[in-house]
This record gives sequence, structure tokens and C-alpha cells, in this order.
Amino acid sequence: MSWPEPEPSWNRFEARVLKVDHPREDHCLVVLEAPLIARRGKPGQFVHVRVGGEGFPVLRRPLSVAAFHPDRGEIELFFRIVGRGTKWLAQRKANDLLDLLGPLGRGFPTGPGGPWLLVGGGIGSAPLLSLAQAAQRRRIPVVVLLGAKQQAELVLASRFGELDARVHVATDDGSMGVKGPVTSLLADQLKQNEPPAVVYACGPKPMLKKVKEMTRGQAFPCYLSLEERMACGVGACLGCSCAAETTGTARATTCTEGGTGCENLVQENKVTDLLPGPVGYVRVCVDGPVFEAGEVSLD
Amino acid sequence: MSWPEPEPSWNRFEARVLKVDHPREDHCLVVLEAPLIARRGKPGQFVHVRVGGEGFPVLRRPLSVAAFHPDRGEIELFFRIVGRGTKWLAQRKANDLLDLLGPLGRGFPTGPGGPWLLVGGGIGSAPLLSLAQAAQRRRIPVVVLLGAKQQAELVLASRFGELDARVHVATDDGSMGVKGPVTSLLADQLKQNEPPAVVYACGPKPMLKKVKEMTRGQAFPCYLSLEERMACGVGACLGCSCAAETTGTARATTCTEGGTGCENLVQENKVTDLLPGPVGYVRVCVDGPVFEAGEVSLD
Amino acid sequence: MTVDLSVEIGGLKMKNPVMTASGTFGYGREYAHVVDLNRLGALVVKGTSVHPWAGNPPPRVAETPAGMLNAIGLENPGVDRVVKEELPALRAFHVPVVVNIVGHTVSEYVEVARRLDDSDGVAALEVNISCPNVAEGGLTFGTDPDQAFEVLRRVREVTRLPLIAKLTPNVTSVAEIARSVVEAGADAVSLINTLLGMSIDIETRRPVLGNTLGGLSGPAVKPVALRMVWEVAGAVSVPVIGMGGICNARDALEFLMAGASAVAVGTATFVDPTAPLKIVDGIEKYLKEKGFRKVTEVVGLARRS
Amino acid sequence: MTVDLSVEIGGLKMKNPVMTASGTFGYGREYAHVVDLNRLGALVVKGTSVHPWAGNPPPRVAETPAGMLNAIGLENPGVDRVVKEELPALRAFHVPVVVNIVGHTVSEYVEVARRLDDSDGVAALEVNISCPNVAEGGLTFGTDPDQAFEVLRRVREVTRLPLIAKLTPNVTSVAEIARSVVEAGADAVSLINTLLGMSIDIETRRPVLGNTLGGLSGPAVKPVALRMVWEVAGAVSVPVIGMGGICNARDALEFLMAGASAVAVGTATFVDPTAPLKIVDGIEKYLKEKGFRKVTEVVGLARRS
Ligand SMILES: Cc1cc2nc3c(=O)[nH]c(=O)nc-3n(C[C@H](O)[C@H](O)[C@H](O)COP(=O)(O)OP(=O)(O)OC[C@H]3O[C@@H](n4cnc5c(N)ncnc54)[C@H](O)[C@@H]3O)c2cc1C
Ligand SMILES: Cc1cc2nc3c(=O)[nH]c(=O)nc-3n(C[C@H](O)[C@H](O)[C@H](O)COP(=O)(O)OP(=O)(O)OC[C@H]3O[C@@H](n4cnc5c(N)ncnc54)[C@H](O)[C@@H]3O)c2cc1C
Ligand SMILES: Cc1cc2nc3c(=O)[nH]c(=O)nc-3n(C[C@H](O)[C@H](O)[C@H](O)COP(=O)(O)O)c2cc1C
Ligand SMILES: Cc1cc2nc3c(=O)[nH]c(=O)nc-3n(C[C@H](O)[C@H](O)[C@H](O)COP(=O)(O)O)c2cc1C
Ligand code: FES
Ligand code: FES
Repeated sequence: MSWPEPEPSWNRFEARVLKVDHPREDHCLVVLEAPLIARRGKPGQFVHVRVGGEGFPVLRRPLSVAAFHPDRGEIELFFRIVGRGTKWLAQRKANDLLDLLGPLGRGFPTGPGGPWLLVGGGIGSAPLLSLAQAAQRRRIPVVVLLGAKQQAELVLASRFGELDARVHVATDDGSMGVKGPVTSLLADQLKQNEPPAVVYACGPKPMLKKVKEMTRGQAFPCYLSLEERMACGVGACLGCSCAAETTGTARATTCTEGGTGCENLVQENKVTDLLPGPVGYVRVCVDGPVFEAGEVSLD
Repeated sequence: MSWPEPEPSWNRFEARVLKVDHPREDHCLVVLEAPLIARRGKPGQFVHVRVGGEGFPVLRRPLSVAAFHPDRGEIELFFRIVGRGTKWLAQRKANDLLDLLGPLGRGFPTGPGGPWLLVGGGIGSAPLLSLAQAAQRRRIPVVVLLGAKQQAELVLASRFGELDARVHVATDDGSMGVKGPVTSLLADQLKQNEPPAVVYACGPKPMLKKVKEMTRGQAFPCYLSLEERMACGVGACLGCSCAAETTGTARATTCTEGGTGCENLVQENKVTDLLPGPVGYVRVCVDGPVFEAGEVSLD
Repeated sequence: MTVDLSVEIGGLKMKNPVMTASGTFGYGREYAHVVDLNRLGALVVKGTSVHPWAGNPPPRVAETPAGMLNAIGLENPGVDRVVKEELPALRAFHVPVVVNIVGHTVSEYVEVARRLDDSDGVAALEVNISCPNVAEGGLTFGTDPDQAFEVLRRVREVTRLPLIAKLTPNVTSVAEIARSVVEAGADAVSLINTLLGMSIDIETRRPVLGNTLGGLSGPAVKPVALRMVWEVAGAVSVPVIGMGGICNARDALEFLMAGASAVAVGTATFVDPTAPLKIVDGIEKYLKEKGFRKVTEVVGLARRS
Repeated sequence: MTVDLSVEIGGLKMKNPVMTASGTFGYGREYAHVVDLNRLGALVVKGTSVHPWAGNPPPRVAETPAGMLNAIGLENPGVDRVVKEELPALRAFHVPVVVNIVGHTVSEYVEVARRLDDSDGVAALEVNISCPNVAEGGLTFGTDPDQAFEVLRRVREVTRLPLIAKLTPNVTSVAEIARSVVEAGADAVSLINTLLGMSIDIETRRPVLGNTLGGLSGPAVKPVALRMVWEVAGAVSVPVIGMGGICNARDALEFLMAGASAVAVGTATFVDPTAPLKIVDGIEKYLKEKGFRKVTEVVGLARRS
């Protein structure tokens, strides 16, 4: 399993909107013409999108790239409309220009082995779609577990199907698939004979916490994609911190000793991860948004 | 000459945009469906328009009603694009809804006699157009003097012509009509045999100041429409003050003695106009925007 | 299930916790035909002085990002005319009227309080201590704990009306001033008044406001106002009235959860005169949805962890 | 005709008056491939302490109307690592590097200043006095004229570098603090740091920030910042660096006309990393159009009437 190359070369782009689609009233899919990101971006990376005009709101919005189409020079964003920024984005029209920074962050580490087990909760399925794309290209078998409140929220399920992934679904109200949390599907999967080569998960914090617990001590690695409020998106403001699992000092030790995920942090010379002190913090924007489950504290 | 009835019954309206026209890049004409304002409004009154969404910007924008069409239930706004608010307005499309308060303020006082002499500088010609409309309905002869930097800014000239007004034009660069300020046209007019029954003027402060000087001591009254930055637009915040020509005390005296314009202020019980003190202030939003030239200090 | 929205602020009984903010709603009359005044928790009228004040030279207002500056300069016709010409009309409504009082000396405050204590139709006094103390070289009363104490103590002596001290945010420790005015006898505190600010026109190369400096209000100041309400609610035991940038029920609920017992709406009424009433409705809706029975249950909720 | 944009701030020579604001531009490295650092007047790096500081629990940022709150808590790897790992890379650029220093005690400030005075590639120190004084119960140094004086006096003793005192706006009289730090030996003052604020999530019913309180920055605070720069420029004779909500050249020119000799751009770089350079260009354009020959000609222009 190796982390994707660090991406020091994010840039600012004016990306043309090609299509805005509303598969559900409160969900939105935006297709953008962004050839450089489409070619260079890795699954799990995100773009930082300016919303509104003339400097308001003051913060950009981080959104994962849900799909890369290097051939067509296009990327897809898939998001839930929750507040002012996503509402503004959802009102864009074809040919509008979007100002974005990207590709940002450290994507999902991947290896040659399969099968990959993808676990997505709600809109957390968005970045996993790009992983399923990558798996299809590399002919790696993929199992996808999707959870949502109700059937209507599972708008991406068919997209995973099209990518030859085996899709299992759980809903809180039982309106589609198994009734219950997506982690119950994960429990079932982990009981199967063939263990996955790796687990990737994205979704609400309580779900990620559960996934972390369920995969702790297993032979295969588990990678989580986190969300945190961001200002710069590029590692400069330390606004997007997430507590490291162990104290900074302890992590530094782990690192020198050659622990899995941490190694990479050291290689990439991320000084702020390794603070001695009561708590060490990692930056979701550049140290993540993808972390090895053991690296981060989700309390 | 009598002031229009006070208008205590302004209201809040959602007015439908019928047409947005750009006679010049930086000028905009908006036609609104606003039947109550179209029927009840008087020349010189204005509307207070909300711009932007979700509470930003925080202040409404005051705009004169350039034309009333009571028959069709429509009003016209004509404005120059100068900042954020007017830019936003100019981007509206047919069928958008505009949130406005109106009709607001005290319009132009009119009497049966003519001719009326209208003096407009730049975009100041907008409220005068509604006066020319009224004159045409009442078959009162109208002479309009319009001034602007260049020909291109005289986009309303033809509208006055359609209303049977005699239009004279002056431009700073001589690209249309006489070369020079609009007040030079006024000087010419005042030399004519037949004096006007009344002069109405709207435009930049230096122009109004000049008009005030030129008409001081004349037999006919002169009315000026002023602009001032506004918050509430309805007399509640005292944000739009303009200094009264004389000190408050002096004005109060004039009023008891029965001075011309002041009488009306007293009738309408505008307490704040009559403050004793070093300076008296009048509120442009409810005591104006139209004042008798002698009432206000333009320094 | 109905929700009890009523609150009591140091003796002032209100049917709901939403008031207008002084200086932004005139004397109510200006809005009475579009806003049902009877539905307001309380109506706070403009700053009122013993003698008429002329106010500041124009321009008096300027827009800023998500806010506005004002330098009205407390223009008002003086307490006699307010009592004679404004208060009688308000008695036709079923809404408590709070009069905001101002002065350049302690005795001016005392005098106007005395006159209002004698008048009908005044439910409470809000003492605006953001006025320059002429005797002390123009520093505002509200920036010094001793002077703030003195104003409230002397006003307290001449009135039995509920006494609200309105605090300025332009201080190092608003909690210290709050403790001081409460000790002097204030039944409640309200905050924040405006933050001192200014703006320059780079074309004329002069300050935009006629008065150079003005007071910042509106959504821009909300985070500062909320923090100060949080600090003051933790420092005094009298009720707190929170204000500063409140535009909707969410904003109002933030202030209540920070520890305010009531809120006032100012700048937002310029955009939407009915904002205070929409906020009443929005608070009620939230309380119902979340299963609260009384608005007082959410007061200070974010303080308990 | 060319325009002279250069300024000198208490011994710090800059090719133009536009700097980055501490804490918002990392160590420059993060932006070096999209922003030509050589075109900045100066680059101000993050708050640096003797020992590493871990910072505050998340969430650390929250958006507000036309602004943002941050409660980073001055996370930084400590002066040793800054000197070893960050400063060397910056020496490849032709831009003066200003290091912002922080401490919990006066001697911590002194220690970090001493270390930096010994280091290559430091053009000036900016002393951030908005830190809680642990010995004095956590009140920030910058809210008390005597403590502010003490920090600057002691730091002055150990360095010959140009010394900029960075003032907090959370005080009754910023001019008083400014006079105090200048008396203690500051060569310049910079302001404003962030305004203390907070925000509450009405769904979780808890403060949004992990630290409860945070600092407000961005366009929302611009009128307050400009007013304080105006006050300070009138109170001290050393150069003033203005900041707070500057987004474009118009904003920057307002600060210069209010009396600032230079400006810093913070929050705006999150929206547009190239904002500082656009502001340099915009200032130059304005000066040319209006026929000025030097940027210093507009400094304080709005003060002369
Ligand atoms: C790396 C990353 C990738 C993401 N990818 C996706 C995606 O593919 N699809 C999707 O629907 N959402 C995604 N999110 C969440 C998305 O950023 C927020 O839903 C969005 O910023 C909300 O903005 P708003 O203006 O609509 O909401 P508001 O609540 O009005 O936003 C207010 C502020 O809070 C921030 N904020 C609110 N919610 C979140 C959140 N969950 N995470 C981070 N910041 C938040 C906003 O950015 C803004 O600064 C991602 C978040 C991160 C950190
Ligand atoms: C009673 C009245 C009637 C008016 N009628 C017209 C009209 O018919 N056509 C027209 O083009 N203009 C008219 N104006 C001027 C018009 O209100 C301003 O041009 C407009 O508000 C500018 O808004 P903005 O957001 O584009 O500019 P910005 O400069 O971004 O506005 C910033 C703030 O300043 C205020 N402001 C800026 N310029 C003026 C001004 N000249 N007068 C008052 N406030 C101003 C704005 O309302 C806003 O609060 C009128 C003004 C008044 C007071
Ligand atoms: C135009 C205007 C006039 C004001 N006049 C007064 C006043 O007379 N007395 C007073 O105590 N506060 C006055 N204020 C302050 C407000 O009552 C309120 O404290 C402040 O505006 C913050 O609330 P907001 O952001 O909701 O407006 C005034 C505010 C504005 C905008
Ligand atoms: C995320 C963030 C981190 C900051 N860190 C520091 C810091 O380390 N030291 C300091 O003196 N100021 C710090 N500041 C304050 C800024 O330098 C600046 O004074 C303030 O943000 C106002 O400017 P602005 O509105 O342009 O951002 C920080 C501000 C932000 C937003
Ligand atoms: S958002 Fe600025 S460091 Fe991550
Ligand atoms: S704008 Fe409020 S009184 Fe005129």
C-alpha cells in the first residue's frame, strides 16, 4: 500500500461548468471542465471552491472530486446542499466559471492487491466513487457498502454499479437494502472467507469511529477520509486540525520506529504533526483528508 | 403650489420584473409590475429596493420612480450602475421578484399654472420624467433642460420628447446641444419673456446649488430633489439628514410666521425639523426628497 | 402544545423575548401600519435627552461589509416633546415602551429619568452610557466602571421603573462594567451598543461620515456581540438583553443560548421591517420542534456542558 | 512615469507597502508556486514560541457574515525548528521575512527574540502581545499598558532588529497601548489583531469552536480596524502597519490614507492567494492615475482637511 505522490503543485483554476444536475432536491452533481485536475488528481483529493461573488462568503468550500475523466478533461463534484455555499453552487448554470484551488490533499493510498472494500455513509460515498473508477481501470475487484437514511439518498448506487462494483445497501428506514446502519453490512463482510486487501471509508464521524473500531488489529489497513472546517485548504493556516490518535511525542516515536502511516508523514516532512505536547494535531487539508484509521482520534 | 398629500401608507411589495433594458452599458431601465405604487405614487417619490439575497448588503437602495403607468399597473426605474447594489439590480431578469418599500417620500408640489421648467443633471433627469408625464396629462406646457457629460448619457432625452416637452440639451464636451453646464441653459431660459410658473431640479449637488442661487428671490418657486445616504427610508433612523438653510430655531420662527415651504412641514408635524440648536436638520426620506430651494443648505 | 414565550426582565414583563433596538425603530409610529406593534415583546424608542439634540452633520450612515456605520449623534427633540408628542400615541398599543435615555452629564441623565418616571406609558428605562461625558473631557461614561456606576446610581435614586443599563462594546472588559452597573442598581443590562468604526472615501480622500467616526452594527458585529453577552451573562446575575447583528431566529437563539433572557433587533429592520415578528415566530417554531415548553429553558443552554 | 512604492518601517525596508498577515500565509512555502514571493513588501510568518505549542482543539475556524473566527491557539513547532526548517528556504527569495513572536511569560518572549536575533534571514520581529500572560492569571499582555510596555522593553534589550508591536483591538484605548509600546522602544506598531468573538450551533447547542472563543477577522472588521489605525496614527510618531479585512487596493488605500505606512493582508488570501500582489498592482495604478509620485504621499492624506 503506498500513498499517492504528494501534490505540491496545486493551482488556481477557472473551471467551466458543463452540467448541473439535481438527482434529488437537496443533492447536486456538477460536471466541470478542468483538464489538469482531471489528469493529475488522485482519488480522495479535493478542490477548494470559491462561492458567491466579490469576496463574500470569505471562505472557500472543500469538495471531494467524485469522479475523474482524464480523457474528456472533466471532473465531477457531488454534494449535498446544506448551507449558503452549496446552495449558491447548486444554482450555477452551464458555462459559468468556477474559481477553484486543486487538486488538494493526500488521496487514498492504493496497492495492486484486491478486493477493495469501500464503505460510504450518506454523501460520504462521493470520494469513494473515484476509487471505484480507479479500481475498474486497474481491474481490481471492488465491494461497495452504502448506507443512508432512505433509498432516495442513495443516488450514487447506480454509478458504482456501472463501474462493475458489487454494491450492498443499507437504509435506516429499510426503504432499500438491509434495514440498519452501513456498519452492519461491514460486519457481515468481515465475517466472509476472503478478507479485503484494504478498507476505505468516508462518512459521518460516528460511522468512521465504528469502522475504525471494527477494523482495529486486522491484517488489512483501513483508510478514512475526514472532514473538517477549512480556511486556506493548503496547509498554511492550521485551521483544519484533527487530533492525532496518540500524543505528538508518542507519534514521533512511532514514526522513528517505522509505523505504517506515520512513516509517510515523516517522509513528507510535516513538522506540525509531530509536536510534543499533550495533544498532537494533523491538518486534514494536507496531511489528509485521508488518514490511516490508527493515526487519528475521532472522539 | 401645493405639496402632494403625505403618504403614510407606504408598504412592502414583491414587484415582478417585467423588463430590464440597458440603453447604455452603465445605465439601466427596469420596468416593474407594481400596481398600487403605479396608481398611488406621485412624481418625485421613490422606492427603497432590497438588493442581494439573505440580508446582504444590509441597506436597501433608494431609487426614484422615473415613470408611473397607472393604467398598466407598472412603474419604471432608471438608474446608473455605480456600485454593488445597482450592479445586482441591473442583472435581474424578467419574472424575478424585487422586494421594495414604497411609495416613499414627499414628491414634487404642483399647481395648475405653467409652464414648468425642469432642470436635470445626469441621472437626475430620472424623477423629472414622471413630472413631464403628469404635465402632459394635465396639458401643462413643459420645458426640459438636460445636462450631461456627453451625448451618450442623455438617454432619457427622447422620452421627454415623446411627452411633448420642449427639450434643450447641454453637454460638457459639446457632443450634443450646447457645450457647457445645464445651468447655462437655465440662465438663457430665465432671460426669456415668459417666466416659468415653477422650476424643478434634480442632479448633482453643485448643480442644485447653482440652480438655487439663480432662482433665489424670483417670483416663482423652485423645488429641488436631493439625494442622501439612507438606512430606513421611512423616517425612523434619522440617517438621511440634510442641514436646513437656517438654524432650527430660526426656521421654527419662520414657520409660525407662515413661511412658504415650512408651513407644510409644520402641518405634517415633522418634529425633528424644528429643533432649536446650532443646526436644524431635515430628513431627506420623509421631509423630502423634494424641498423648496430655500429650505435646505447645500454647502 | 403551546410554548410559553413570556419573559421578565428585571420587572419588565414581556409577552415574548424580542424587542426593537433603540434608534432603529423610531417611535414605532413610522412602522405601525406594516408591523403589528402588539406582537413585539417590547418597543424601545430612540435616545432621549433633557434638551433637544441636533445630531451630527451628514452623511450619517455608510454601508460596510455585512454591516453599517451610523453617526446620527443622538438627534432627538428632547424629553418634553417625546412625552407630549410621541408617548401618548403608543399608549393605544399593548406593548411595553422602553425609553432609551442619554445625557452629557450625570445630572442630565437624572433629569430625563425623573421626567420619564412621572410620565404615563413608560414601562422601563434603558440608560445608554455610550455618551461622551462632557465634564470629563468627552470620554464616554460607559468605558469607565466608576463613571458608569455613578450614572446608574444617580438614576436609580429618581426612578422605580425597571432600569436597564446599555453597555458599550468598546472596552477591554465588558464584564467589569456590567458588574459595576449592577452594583449601582441596574435591574438588567443590554448589549451591545455599536462598535466604533470608520470608513474613508478614496476619491474624496476624506472620511465618509460627517462625524469621521461612527458606530458599526449589523451581522458583521454578531460574533463580537455574542461573545460579550456570553461574558456578561457569566459575570452578573441580572437578566441580559442581547443584541448586535440579529437578523433571524437562529441568530436570536444563539444569543438566548449564550445567556441572554431577551434580544433586540436593530439594523435588520432596515432590510425587513417585519424582522422582529418573524424572529418571534421562528423562536416559537424552534422551541416547538425541539420539545421545549418555555423560552426560558433555552436561556444559557450553551453554557452547560 | 514610474511610481515609487517603497516604504521604510522603523528600519525595515520594503519595496512596496503590502505584507502578508501573520498566521494566514504559513511560512510562504505553501504558496510559493502560485504567488511570486519576491513581489511582496514583506512576508510575515506565523506566531513562533520558544517551545512548540500544540494549539487548540478543533473545530478551529468558523465562518461569520463577511468574516471568520479562528482559534488556532498559536500552534507552532517552536523557534528552533522554525530557524532550522523554515527560514533557510525563505532565504532563496528576495523578500524581507518578519517573524511574529509569542510567549506566555515575558521571558519566553525574550528567549525567542534572542534566538531569532542570532539567526540569518530575519528582517524584523513582530511582537504579538495578544497572548495570555500565564503569570498574571491569563489576561493578555496587550490589554494592559504596563504589561505591554514590559514585554517590549525586555525584548528591545536583546535585539537590534526592527521591532514591531502588534496590538490587540480588544481594549478601551488602543492609542494608550500604542504610546506605551513606543515608549518601550518599538520601532513600529501593527494592528489590528483579531476581535474576540464566538458563535453557537443551535442544533448541538454548544459553541462552534473547540475553544469557545475565537478571533474575528476579514471584511467584517475593516471599519473597526480602520478607526483604530486612525487613532493610533494620531497618537504615535512611529510608522503604523494597518490590517483587518483588507481585500483589495481600495481597502488598502483607505488604511494608508488613515495614516498607515504599510498594510498587511490576511483572511483575503484564503479566498485569493494572489490578493496581496493584486493589491500592490492596484495601489500602483491608483497612484499613477491620480498623479502621485510616491506611495508615501498618500499616507495620512485623509487626516489633513
Ligand atoms: C476534504 C473535504 C471534502 C468534502 N467533500 C464533500 C463532498 O464531496 N460532498 C459534500 O456534499 N460535502 C463534502 N464536504 C463537506 C462540504 O465541504 C460542506 O458540506 C460544505 O462546505 C458546506 O458549505 P455550505 O456553505 O453549504 O454550508 P454552511 O454550513 O453554510 O457552511 C459554513 C462554513 O462551514 C463549513 N462547513 C460546513 N459543513 C462542513 C463540513 N461538513 N466539512 C467541512 N466544512 C464544513 C463551510 O465550508 C463553511 O466554511 C467535504 C468536506 C471536506 C473537508
Ligand atoms: C431619494 C433618492 C432617489 C434616487 N433616485 C435615483 C435614480 O432614480 N437613479 C439613480 O441612478 N440613482 C438614484 N439615486 C441614487 C442611488 O440611490 C444610488 O446610486 C445607489 O444607492 C447606489 O447603490 P450602489 O450599491 O450601486 O452603490 P454603492 O456606492 O456600492 O453604495 C454604497 C451605499 O451608499 C449608498 N449610496 C451610494 N450613492 C448614493 C447616492 N447617490 N444617494 C444615496 N445613497 C447612495 C447606497 O445606497 C449604499 O447604501 C437616488 C437616491 C435617493 C436618495
Ligand atoms: C441608526 C442607528 C441609531 C441608533 N441609535 C441608538 C440610540 O439612540 N440609543 C442607543 O442606545 N443605541 C442606538 N443604536 C444602537 C442599537 O440600538 C443597537 O445597540 C446596535 O445597532 C446593535 O444592534 P443591531 O446590529 O441589531 O443594529 C443605534 C443604531 C443604529 C444603527
Ligand atoms: C487563521 C489565522 C491565524 C492567525 N495567526 C496569527 C498569529 O500567529 N500571530 C498574529 O499576530 N496574528 C495572527 N492572526 C491575525 C492576523 O495576522 C491579522 O491580524 C488579522 O487576521 C486581521 O487581518 P485580516 O482581516 O486581513 O485577516 C491570525 C489570523 C487568522 C485568520
Ligand atoms: S485549512 Fe488551512 S491548514 Fe488546513
Ligand atoms: S433614512 Fe432613516 S430617517 Fe431617512
